[in-house]
This record gives sequence, structure tokens and C-alpha cells, in this order.
Amino acid sequence: MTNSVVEAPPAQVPDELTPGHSRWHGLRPYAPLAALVVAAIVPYSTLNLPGVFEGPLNSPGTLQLLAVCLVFGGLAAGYDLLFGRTGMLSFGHALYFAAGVYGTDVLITRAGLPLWQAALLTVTGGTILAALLGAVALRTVGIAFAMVTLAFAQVGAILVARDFGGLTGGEEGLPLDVAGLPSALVGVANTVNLYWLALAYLALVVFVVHRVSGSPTGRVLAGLRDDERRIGVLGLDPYRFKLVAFTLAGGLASAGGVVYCLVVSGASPHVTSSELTLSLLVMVVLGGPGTRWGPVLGGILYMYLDHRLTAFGTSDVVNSLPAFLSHPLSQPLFVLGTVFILAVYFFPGGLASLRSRLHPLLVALRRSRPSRS
Amino acid sequence: MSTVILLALTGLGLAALYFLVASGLSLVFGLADVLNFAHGLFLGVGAYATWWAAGNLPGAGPSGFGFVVAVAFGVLAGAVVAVLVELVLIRPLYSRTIEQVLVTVGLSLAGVALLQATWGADARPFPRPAWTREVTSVLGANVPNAGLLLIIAAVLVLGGLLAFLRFTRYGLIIRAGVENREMVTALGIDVRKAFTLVFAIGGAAAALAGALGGVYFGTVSPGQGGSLLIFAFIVVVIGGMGSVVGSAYAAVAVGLLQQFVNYYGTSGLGDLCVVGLLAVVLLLRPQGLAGKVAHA
Amino acid sequence: MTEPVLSVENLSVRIVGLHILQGVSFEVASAGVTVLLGRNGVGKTTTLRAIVGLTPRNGEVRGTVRMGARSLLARPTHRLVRDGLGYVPEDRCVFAGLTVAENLRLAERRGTAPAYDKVFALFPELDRRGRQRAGSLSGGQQQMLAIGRVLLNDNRLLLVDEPTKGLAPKVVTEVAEVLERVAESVPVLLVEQNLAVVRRLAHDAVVLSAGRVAWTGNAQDLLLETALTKSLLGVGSEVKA
Amino acid sequence: GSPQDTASGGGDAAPVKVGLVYSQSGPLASYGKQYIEGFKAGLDYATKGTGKVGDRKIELTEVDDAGDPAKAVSAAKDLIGKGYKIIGGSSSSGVALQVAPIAAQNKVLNISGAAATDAITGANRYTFRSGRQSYQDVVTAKSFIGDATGKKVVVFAQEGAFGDANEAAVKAVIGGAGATVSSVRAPASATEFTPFASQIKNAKPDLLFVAWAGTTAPTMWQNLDQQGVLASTQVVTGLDLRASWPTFGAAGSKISFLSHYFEGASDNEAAKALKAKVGTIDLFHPDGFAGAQMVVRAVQEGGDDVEKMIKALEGWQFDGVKGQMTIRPEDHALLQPMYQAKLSGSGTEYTATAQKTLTGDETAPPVTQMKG
Amino acid sequence: MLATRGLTWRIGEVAIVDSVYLDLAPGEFLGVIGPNGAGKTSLFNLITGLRRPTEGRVLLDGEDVTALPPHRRARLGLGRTFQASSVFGSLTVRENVRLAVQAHRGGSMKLWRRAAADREVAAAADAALDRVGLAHRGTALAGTLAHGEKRKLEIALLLAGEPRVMLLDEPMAGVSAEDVPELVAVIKSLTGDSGRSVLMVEHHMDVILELADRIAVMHHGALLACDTPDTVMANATVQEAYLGEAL
Ligand SMILES: Nc1ncnc2c1ncn2[C@@H]1O[C@H](COP(=O)(O)OP(=O)(O)OP(=O)(O)O)[C@@H](O)[C@H]1O
Ligand SMILES: Nc1ncnc2c1ncn2[C@@H]1O[C@H](COP(=O)(O)OP(=O)(O)OP(=O)(O)O)[C@@H](O)[C@H]1O
Ligand SMILES: [Mg+2]
Ligand SMILES: [Mg+2]
Repeated sequence: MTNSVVEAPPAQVPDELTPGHSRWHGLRPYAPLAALVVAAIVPYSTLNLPGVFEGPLNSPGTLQLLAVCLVFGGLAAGYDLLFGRTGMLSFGHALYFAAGVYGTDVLITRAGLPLWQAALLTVTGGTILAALLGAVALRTVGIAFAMVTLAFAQVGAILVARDFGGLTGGEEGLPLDVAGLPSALVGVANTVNLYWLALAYLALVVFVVHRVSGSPTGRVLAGLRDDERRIGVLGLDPYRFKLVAFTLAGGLASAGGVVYCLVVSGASPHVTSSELTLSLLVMVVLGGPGTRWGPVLGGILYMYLDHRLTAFGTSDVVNSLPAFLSHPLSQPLFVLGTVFILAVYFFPGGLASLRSRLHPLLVALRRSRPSRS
Repeated sequence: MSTVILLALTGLGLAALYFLVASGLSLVFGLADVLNFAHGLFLGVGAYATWWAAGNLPGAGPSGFGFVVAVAFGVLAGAVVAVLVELVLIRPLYSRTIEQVLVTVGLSLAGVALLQATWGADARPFPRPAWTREVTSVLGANVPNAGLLLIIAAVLVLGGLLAFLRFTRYGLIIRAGVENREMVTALGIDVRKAFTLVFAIGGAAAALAGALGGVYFGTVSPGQGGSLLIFAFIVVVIGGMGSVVGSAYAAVAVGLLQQFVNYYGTSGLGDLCVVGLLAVVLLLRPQGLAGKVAHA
Repeated sequence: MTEPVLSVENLSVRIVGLHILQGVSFEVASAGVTVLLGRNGVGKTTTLRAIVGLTPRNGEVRGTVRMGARSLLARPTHRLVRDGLGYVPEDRCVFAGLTVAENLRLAERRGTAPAYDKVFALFPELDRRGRQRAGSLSGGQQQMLAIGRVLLNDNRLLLVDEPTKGLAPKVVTEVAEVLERVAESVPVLLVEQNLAVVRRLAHDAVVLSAGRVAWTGNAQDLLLETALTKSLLGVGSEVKA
Repeated sequence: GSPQDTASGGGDAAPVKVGLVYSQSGPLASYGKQYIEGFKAGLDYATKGTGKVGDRKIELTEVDDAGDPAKAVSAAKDLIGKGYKIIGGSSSSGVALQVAPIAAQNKVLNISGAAATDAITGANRYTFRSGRQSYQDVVTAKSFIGDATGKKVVVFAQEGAFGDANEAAVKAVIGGAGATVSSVRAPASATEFTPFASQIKNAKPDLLFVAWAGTTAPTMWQNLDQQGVLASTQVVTGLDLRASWPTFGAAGSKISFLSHYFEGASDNEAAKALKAKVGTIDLFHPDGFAGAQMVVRAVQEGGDDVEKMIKALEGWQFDGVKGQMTIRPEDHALLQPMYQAKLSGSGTEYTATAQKTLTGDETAPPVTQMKG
Repeated sequence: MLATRGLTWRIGEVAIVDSVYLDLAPGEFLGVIGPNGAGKTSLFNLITGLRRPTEGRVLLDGEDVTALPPHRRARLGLGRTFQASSVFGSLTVRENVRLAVQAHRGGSMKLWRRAAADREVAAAADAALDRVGLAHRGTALAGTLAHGEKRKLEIALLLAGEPRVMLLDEPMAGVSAEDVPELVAVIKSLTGDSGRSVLMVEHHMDVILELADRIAVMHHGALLACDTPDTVMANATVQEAYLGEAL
């Protein structure tokens, strides 16, 4: 079955490689910038969105939640470089994220390094780890590749749980020692800085993925997704290109780990679980693989639901329902799982396809109006 | 000597459990090409249904023939749930492999949460005949009867599955359908029925594993299926995707390796060795130990 | 002339916004070979697939297709085939992972005796390679398997899509002979590029152009009129075989 | 507005807002359920049914962390950002360890819940605990062997921090008293324990201390029993939730239990009040109860001033469900009675009976250095 | 230029390709014919490195390349098309060719450059598309092309790589009669001037006869004959094994 290469995700032409047609064509390059500016000034808004967030936009709780969402938006975008754009189904991407989280935490808390050194070492280490493991795992393809990466991630999970030398804190996790951190990153009042940090990470990932996808290398990656054998016959070594994508994605994930470690101020074995990789896949598909904004939106939405559904489950609305409804609904995972299944059905191309799916509807609406105009 | 026998037999018991879980997974994966993450849910359904039946179903009970009835009910429940899942969730997505994986992931999240919402997060004592708690002395080693029960069940399941694939037309239809559904239809065959059948068998096998796992563990809890699943995946992959015989070999290798390394090496090394074995097998033989079920 | 075995009326197919067939109407006579011609990409394959109900999920089919009194479009493919509509697809679609024998066994239908002797008489190669995986057959051998698979059963109509594509001249001749013999008992709707084969087999011809029917009539008449073939099919004098 | 304004606390008659972050869903949901039931009963008891301290109502906000430290941290930050001065509730050690520093960084009172990790004791000035810690379990276990000198003790624990902590505690407590301590460790994910059981059997210990949590525990006990370990040596372990009692099966009567709490272990006003509220008392009800008592005390003495709250709690002695409890000022350890118990019964009906009660002083852990 | 020395590929007992000795001179056009299943595609797979031979060697410019992976051989100037069209379905037609051009010119491992900005690549790609007459389909997704169009794209991909030795596996299969002369002209124009060598499998005899300098006949994996068209066509064995009686 190994030759049945994992089916590439629903074909999506990389945005970067297709010219735009719309009348907004000229403005489109600036849309991401505008979005970034809007996101950056969110903490200045006291807007209250009841039901959406617990407090006003600038409250620490909301900013913390948003920061977590943004990190995962970035993580999903990085994972999409593998899955959506190169067609590699890795089940072990959480490993590099976890390496980032634990690397930072251990270097700061146990080794007492300053943040910038810890971050630098961690990202370098995470990238090298991805390169080494990728070099081995990429000798296989398809489902076998997925399983080897899963196995490597499983080793990571076991090592963290074994708590060698008391480094990782085992199943209890390792709270981050904030004594050595810049004070701007410590304390609830400074949550806004963590938010900006997370936003910067997201922007960085999106920019890198965008640049790489639109580069000559990105073109090769897109080709690999369709037909690896053909790439070889064109004179390019598929292995090298896949390894580059794998390493890059791993490096981006470990950078995400650094940020996440700061945002939640600690490491816990949750981040080594294979469920995390699965949820990355969920995020990407929810958003739309191979698109620029899909995975980002998917990551943000997934994390948002994951956090907010716990509140939903205990809300009065749910509690007032009859038991056969309120019991399942009070289980966040039940709601998340159900939402997810519905999403697969009703948004097959992910959120990113929403626009094109709505398009015929809009056209039909416009047509159905008498042609007054 | 008796230690080695004890380790070997308990290792085989563990292997049997892995195989029971893996067989359904392997079948559904190899034949219907669905990487079924909801397999753990079928397992849980089987276990809880057996548990429920033993306490509530007339004629069923925790021992003797009543226990057989309870297990039969559990297996039936597993098969029914699997069929429903196939009909409602998987069928509309055929040939969209990734989406199917995603739906089963969603299902495993939601389903386990549903079990938990209904019966609580805590482990419940599992009804089981008294003899399954006892041991049988084999050459001086006290081998748990529950393990022996698992070994017997695993051998029966292996035989049954092979017979199904080798001697029925369904085996053929399913294998062809995996490759090209359209063309099977174009030969005048209703391929959907065959796939539903595969799910039913996979669900029944999982439910049996759940019920016997309950006997073995002595308890049933919502998350039990999930934790077994990761080893089952490893077994399926080492054995060669879709090869039931391969899964059997792999289960034995994994069970024995784990048991012996845990005893003679430091603990926890067993798990690492199993993962190492997986990596080595895949790098040397990416298709797994055995080929596809076609040649089983 | 008797009732046509198949009548297609105003068949229209859209796939993701592309209007591939735009109101195609034609009939297939109850005996002999009716050939469907046209340049690459005019929609010949699309027509056949629409008739057997294999239009891709994202496609939309309009119009009516009747076999006798029965309307076909709403019925699932496997039913149509069981009722006697045999289909040999363009790219052969043998089951690569199954052996040749298994490919044939799969095509057996309940209730009727499979005509293995007939198939093996036509393609002795298939008998000899019974245990080989179909995926490792050469292109020509795969085509034989694809045709043989359909001939195992009695059919009321055969749809055959470019059976000679990529075949050695000798095998092309053989395939043509087989089809000729088959057509004595079952009507065939054939898509074919090889005009030599068309000349030998076809009674009626339907020519598609850009998703519409451009010409219908007697196939031999069509081939005689060089100007017509040139304008409809782009066939010059140099391609004769 | 500015990037962040923090809402300020209210005036004198304004309600006191207390945020409880605990597991309502996830694997520890039943711990959380007992904790909150206990907390509400305790609040009722400590405020004499008014729910008020003076004029000020105690207003509870409950947030689910689903057992995930990241969610708990988010929730804690949210509450603190909204001006809450008192948070608490952590059900699991992982959550407790990550929430504690947040409390210290933001100078709010944190009263940890059911989490048993020793590391919460002395974690920082702002963090207190309302439950027991692993060390107290081990000291209770030691009480089973009397004079430890020359005895052979084996610890059977799962891999990871929980097992490490227990092994270290046994080495310190029982080993320190003169016993030779060795350990057998098994991966937490193991499903087959026969090899470990035969290792233990071969070691022939005088006392076996088992520290095992999780769903595989019943298999583990069964395997130990089948290999004759339970019959050949004295085995001590902690008594878990009532729901787990039937899963010991026949093995249950062969084990000596140390217990944090079970219904009937104590008989005092608080226990009666708790029982009246919750029906059947279980392992973690007393933790919630004590937590509420501590909150009320803190508000009574400290108002909105966290420093005063800490002062009021440090060294405080009170009568909780378990009996006399003392908050040790040096490291905020909660000294409390512990119990030896026996399990009897069959089928699904089991009862625990107290063999001996150890006082808070007898089970006191060594004083640790306050970290922050 | 290209040579095979006793090239053999066995599966089990069966020799799919049986001790083939071939020599392809610079600028030479060698047609390969043979019945279905003779091993022509397999021979191509061995030469391009997609399969490892059980025995024998492949020489390119006198150098032994038997151990090299496909991409290394491609970089030495070996290009091929596939019998079953294999194009990058989710990319546009133009991107397909640009990818091939870029693969040939080097600079694919540039993560930080804008691919679309490379005018030279774009120009070369458009030129290749023009030559096969697909320029008007540039923005269509390759996966949605009709069969005949895919064949043309396949040739464009080959052209883009400017190979010195080209292996064409049934390039005319499924191409409509109208376009055959056009494609023949394209292929002819590739060989005439530059000393490129071509190895082409084709069942359209008229095409082979028009293009080939020599014709190799394969049968049961072995080389039955390799000679000038006239000699080969006159060969009785060839007549019997391959051509059969005319329609
Ligand atoms: N799934 C699809 N999505 C989009 N376009 C399609 C699809 N299938 C076919 N087409 C388009 O429909 C047109 C007709 O295709 P079809 O395969 O029916 O042609 P044909 O006449 O059989 O050509 P050929 O002779 O090359 O086999 C082509 O332009 C093709 O690109
Ligand atoms: N992987 C394989 N395993 C077994 N047999 C194979 C394999 N690949 C090819 N064959 C056999 O090798 C022979 C040659 O096949 P090949 O595809 O090279 O033929 P060809 O000359 O290209 O034929 P065609 O003109 O029909 O394409 C065939 O008999 C085929 O069945
Ligand atoms: Mg066609
Ligand atoms: Mg070929």
C-alpha cells in the first residue's frame, strides 16, 4: 500500500502562482498588511463582544486567548507548507512544536539562560532535529511516512513523560521560571505584549510560507504534490526538496513553540501528544489546505472553539436543556468533534473556499432581481 | 525457565489483544482505504454495550452462558454502530481519503466524549466470569486465564477473517473497489454494500476486542480504546497495511518485545523498542512485513 | 429500420462551470456499430460516461437518455450495467492490484453463466496470464482484459471508448475483428480515432464538434467525402493506417 | 483606551469575587465535581448559610480547564485581569504547578485544589493548598511497618513525575528510618504487569508501597494478586475515589490502605454539614470544603488586601472535615489528619473502615524553602 | 551518445527486458516498435533510472550511469515523456512548463526569490508552449485538459528541459489525427539541427517511418532487429510478429 501515495489534499492552486483577476487585483497585495495593522491595534479597543469573548477586546483574558489562537494560526500555516503545499502527510509535526516549547522552558528554567539565547538555541536545535529526523523519515512515502513521523513523535512523548534527570517535569509539566525574563513579558498586565509577540510570529510564518510558495522552490513543492516521479525525471531530486520543506516547517514549528511557551508560561505534555498533530490536520482542513489564509483561519478558529467551548458547556443555556442534550453538550470535545464533522461536510474546501462557494449564490441572487440596473 | 514461559505467554496474551484491535483496523484500512481513527470508539461501544447487557439485558449476565450473550450483544452493538457510521458519515465521502480521516478523527473526539457524558469519566468494574481472574499453571508459571482467553479469541478471529477474504466474492469486490470504485460499479456491482459490510466486520472485531479487553483489564472506561489504538496502529503498519496475517505477526512481535524488554531492560524501554521496531521495519521494508491482504 | 436501442436527447453536461456537452441528440441503431467521432476534447468520453452515469460528482447532467422505454439518467450505474449496458472505459481501468483471473471473476454476474470460453478464444493471452497482476500487463494486454471483461456477459448494448488507442497494428486488427464479431449479436456505440477501424466496422456515425452534434448519417458516406472528414475531423489524406 | 486597563476591585459592600478554575470536563472531571460540591458546602458552613462575609457576598465564578494547563493559565489570566483577588481550584498537579506562578506574578491569592504534588507546598507566598500532598501519603504508609530498621521495602510506581515523587518520598521517609528501599517502575501506559509482579515477588519485600494512578490500576492489582504478591507481603497503597473501590475486586481485602479521606473516617460538625449537602462524601470533597473555609477566613481578615489575606491564613488552625487542620506559615503546607483503612465487601458494594487516624503533626512533611 | 550494454530486467524467472545492446549516435533518431508487452516502456524505465536493471549497464556519453538516480541522469541531458500522461494536475499549464524550464536551468533551490519575476524562465516556457500549440491554454489547470492536450503538454515539458537525449513513449497515442503532423513537425525540428538524439516508441508506423533513421524491433524483451526502416519493414519475422495482416 506504500505505493498508494497519500492523496493530495483537494487541489488548490497556490495563490502565489496564479495571477489574480479581480478588480481588486491592484489592492490585494496590501490586504494582508491592512489585516496586520488591524490585528495590531486590537489591544487598543475596549469593544465588548458579549458571547464571543468573556471581556472587552483589550482585557487580559481575551488577549491571552487571542494570543494562543494566533500561535496556532501560525503553526497551522507552517504545517500547511508540508501538507497542503507539498502533499506530505506528517503525523509528527507536534514534535517540533513540543521541542520548541520544552527547549525554551528547559533552557530558561533549568539552565538559567537568558530568553534570547534560549530562543535562538531552541529554534536552531528544533530545525536541526527536523532535518535529521526528516532525512530518515523521507526515505519512506505515503502512509508509511505518516507512520514513521508519528513514531518519532511518540518517542518524543515518551521521553518527555519519562522525565529524564527531572528535566521535563514528566506528566506534571514544567512551569516557566520567569525570574530571568524581560519584565515586559511577565504578569497579567503585560499580556498585550504576548499578544503582539504571537501576532508577530503569525505574520512571520505567513510571510515565509507566502514567499517560499511563490519562489522557484515553492513551484517544485507544488509539483511534488502532484507527481513525484515526474519531478525526478525533470532533473530535480525530490528527496532534497521534501527535506527542505520538512526542515523549514519544523523550524517554524519550533519557533512557534518558543512563543507558545512564553504565552502560557510553561510546558505541559499535552504538546507532545499525537492528538496535537491530528488537530493540526483538522485546522488545516477546516481552513482549506494550500491556501494562504485558510490554515491560519482554521488554526485560529479551532483553538478559539477549543478554549471557548469549555465555557459554553457550563453555560446556563446548556444546563437548562434536558439531560440527553445537556450532558453531551457539556463535553467540549463532543461539540468540537461534531462541529468538525459538520465542517468537513459543509465546507469541503475549508473556510477558504467559502468565498467561491458563496459566489454562485450571490450571482443567482443578483440575477433573480429584475434587471432594473 | 518459568519466568521465560510466563513472559512468553503473557506477551502472547498482550499480542492477542493488540491483534484483536488491529485486525478490524487493518481490514477497514486495507480494504476500504479508510484510516479509521474512530476505531477506538467502536471498541468503547463494544465494551460498554457488553457491560450494560450483563447488568440489564434479560438472559445476559457476568458469567456462564449469560456472559456469552452479553459479549454477543456488545459485538452486535459495535457492528451496528460501525454500519451507521459508514452509512451516514463515510459513504458520502468515498474517494476523499483525507476527509474520511478527518471525519473519523472528529468522530473519535465526539464519540468518546459522548461515552463519558453518558457513563462518566471513571472506570467501571467490568462483569466477567470468575475463572477469568484466576491463573492456570503452565510449566510452573502462573498464566492469567484472561490472557489465554484472548489468545484463543485472536486465533479464531484470524481464521474467520482469512476465510472471509479467501472464500467469498466480497473479498474480491472490496479489493477492486479500493482501487477504482467507479469501475466496479461499471461492472454491475453495488460496491457500497461491500464497503458497509467491511465496516460491520471491522466494528464487530473492534467491539469484541473491547469486550475481551474489558475482561482483561477488569474495568471499562471511555478512554480505554484510544490508548490501545496507538499500539494497534503500530501493529497494523509493521504488519503491512491491510494484511491481516501481517498484523498477526506484528502483534506477536510487538507483544513479546514489550514484555521481555520491560522485564530484562529498564522499564519503559519496551515502548521505545516497539517504536524503534516500527521505524526500522518501515525504513527497510516500507510496505510492512507482509504484502496486502490480496496475497494473504 | 427498427427501434433504436439507445436514444440520447438534448444531453447537456456541465463540469465546474465548463459547458462540455451542449444539447447532444443522437440514436444508436439496434444492430451493428455506431461510431462517435470528433477531435480530441470535443466530449466523446464525456458523452459515454454521462450515459452510464459516471459523470464526476461536481458535474451536472441534463436531458434524457433512453434504452428502449427506460430512462437511464436517474438510475445508478450498477443497475444499468446489470440490465445489459456494457462499458469499456477509455483508459482501460483494469484493477491493477488484482490478477487477470480475479479481474475476470469480478465481472461475472449472478444468474448468468460467464462465457469464459468465448473470451479466451478471442484473447488466449488472458488465459495464459491468469495469475499475473493486471497492473503489470502491457498497455495492449490491459486493453484485451478490459474488453474481455465485458464480453463475459450478455449485453444489450456496448459502449466502447477508444479500444485501439496505443495498440500495435497487429493487435488493432485483432481488436477490430473481435468488435466486428461482437457487433453481430450486440449493438455497439464506439468511440474511435483510427479511421481504418471506423471504415471497417461502422455503420452509422455521429460526429461531435465543440460539444454539439455536427453530423449524423452513414459512416461510409462520411468517409468517402474527404472534404467533410477534413472539416469535421481534421483528417487529411496522410492518415490512412 | 490604553493597551490594557485592568478593572479595579469594588467598594466595601461590593461582592467578593472568587474564581475557581478546575476540571469540569476531561479525565479529572469527577475530581472537579467533588471539589466544587465540597467547596459550596464549605462556603455554606463557613458563612453559616448566608454566603456572605460581613455584608459582602462571596460570588463564585467557575471555569473549566478540561485538565489542560494552557487553558487553566488562560482562565486564570482572564480572572486576574478582571480584578479577581482570589483564585483557586486546580484539580491536577500539572495545572496547579502552572497556575501557581501566575498568582505570584500578579499578586493574587491562590488556593490550590485536589492536586497532590509536593511542589505546591512552598511554591510561593501567594499559593496555599486545601488538599493533602504525596509526602503525607507516604508518611501514613510508613506507619504500617512500625519500626523500619532493617526492613526491606519496595516501591512499585509508574514512570513520570508522580512515580518519582512517591519513590523519593518513600526513600526519604521510610529509608530515612532505617529500611532499605528499592523500586520497580513500570511505564504508565503498560497494560500487562506480570513481569513487574514477578520482579516484585522475587525481591521478597517486607512492605510493598504501590503508587499507581490511572485506568490500568485494576489490571495491575489483578496481576499482582495472580502472581501471589498480595498474599506474600504487606502491600500498602492509597485509597482512591469510591468509584474505584469495586475495581480492586478480590485483591481489595488483601491490601492495607492509607487514605486521605473516605466517608466515616471522621465524625465532626464539618463532616456532618458536608454529608448533609452532598449525600455521600468522597475523596476530594474535604479539599473543596477546606478551600472554602480558607477563602472565607481570608476575606474576613483581609478584605481586598492580598497581603493581609496571606497573613491571616499563615499559621491558621481550623476544624475541617478531616479534623484539625493547620496551615504551616513557613511553606503553607496543610497539616491534616490521615488514615489507615481496610476495604471490605463484594460485588459493587464496598465499605472502608478506619484502622487508625494519624494527626496532622504525625504526618507533617519537612519544611521546604518558600520559593517566591 | 546513449548506449546500453546487456541491459536485463527480470521479475522472478521472467526477463521483461532481455540483454539489450543499443547504441544511439549523436543526432540519430531511433524508432522502437514491437508488440504490446514487448518491454519497450520497461526499457525506457531502465534507461531513465526509474527501475534498476538486474544486469547490464547504461552508458551516457561513454560514462556509466547505471547507479545514478533519475534526477542525476536527467541533469546529464536525458529527458523523457510517459506513455500515460503525467503532468502536474493542480498547476496551470504555464506553471507546468515553467517548472520544467526552471528545473533545467538550475536555481530551483531558491526559497526567497519570486518565481514569477523570472522573465527568462517565463519566456522560455511560453516558447515551449507555443511550439506545441498550447499557448492559448496557458491558464487552464493541467488536470482538466483533454487527453490530447495533455500529450502536447507532456512534450512541452520535455522541450523545456532541452535534453540531449530524448525518450518519447508513444507521444502520438490519443492525439487527434489533425494534430499528428503538427507534433511530428515539432519533434522533427528538435532533432534536425542540434545533434540531439531521440529514442521513440510509437505504434503509428507512418510516423515512425517518416522520422526514424533506424528502427529497433523488440519482441519478448529482446532486440529482434535494429536497422534501417526499409530493411526492418522487409524482415519477415517483424512482419509476422508485429505488423500482422493489414486491415
Ligand atoms: N472532470 C473535468 N473537469 C473539467 N473539465 C473536464 C473534465 N472532464 C472533461 N473535461 C473537459 O471536457 C472536454 C471534453 O473531454 P472528453 O474527455 O470528453 O473529450 P474526448 O472527446 O473524449 O477527447 P479525447 O479524444 O482526447 O479522449 C475537454 O476539454 C476536457 O478538458
Ligand atoms: N512490475 C511488473 N511486474 C510484472 N510484470 C511486468 C511489470 N512491469 C511490466 N511487466 C510486464 O513486462 C512486459 C513489458 O511491459 P511494457 O509496459 O514494457 O510493454 P510495452 O512494450 O511498453 O507495451 P505497450 O506497447 O503495450 O505499452 C509486459 O508483459 C508486462 O506485463
Ligand atoms: Mg476521450
Ligand atoms: Mg508501453
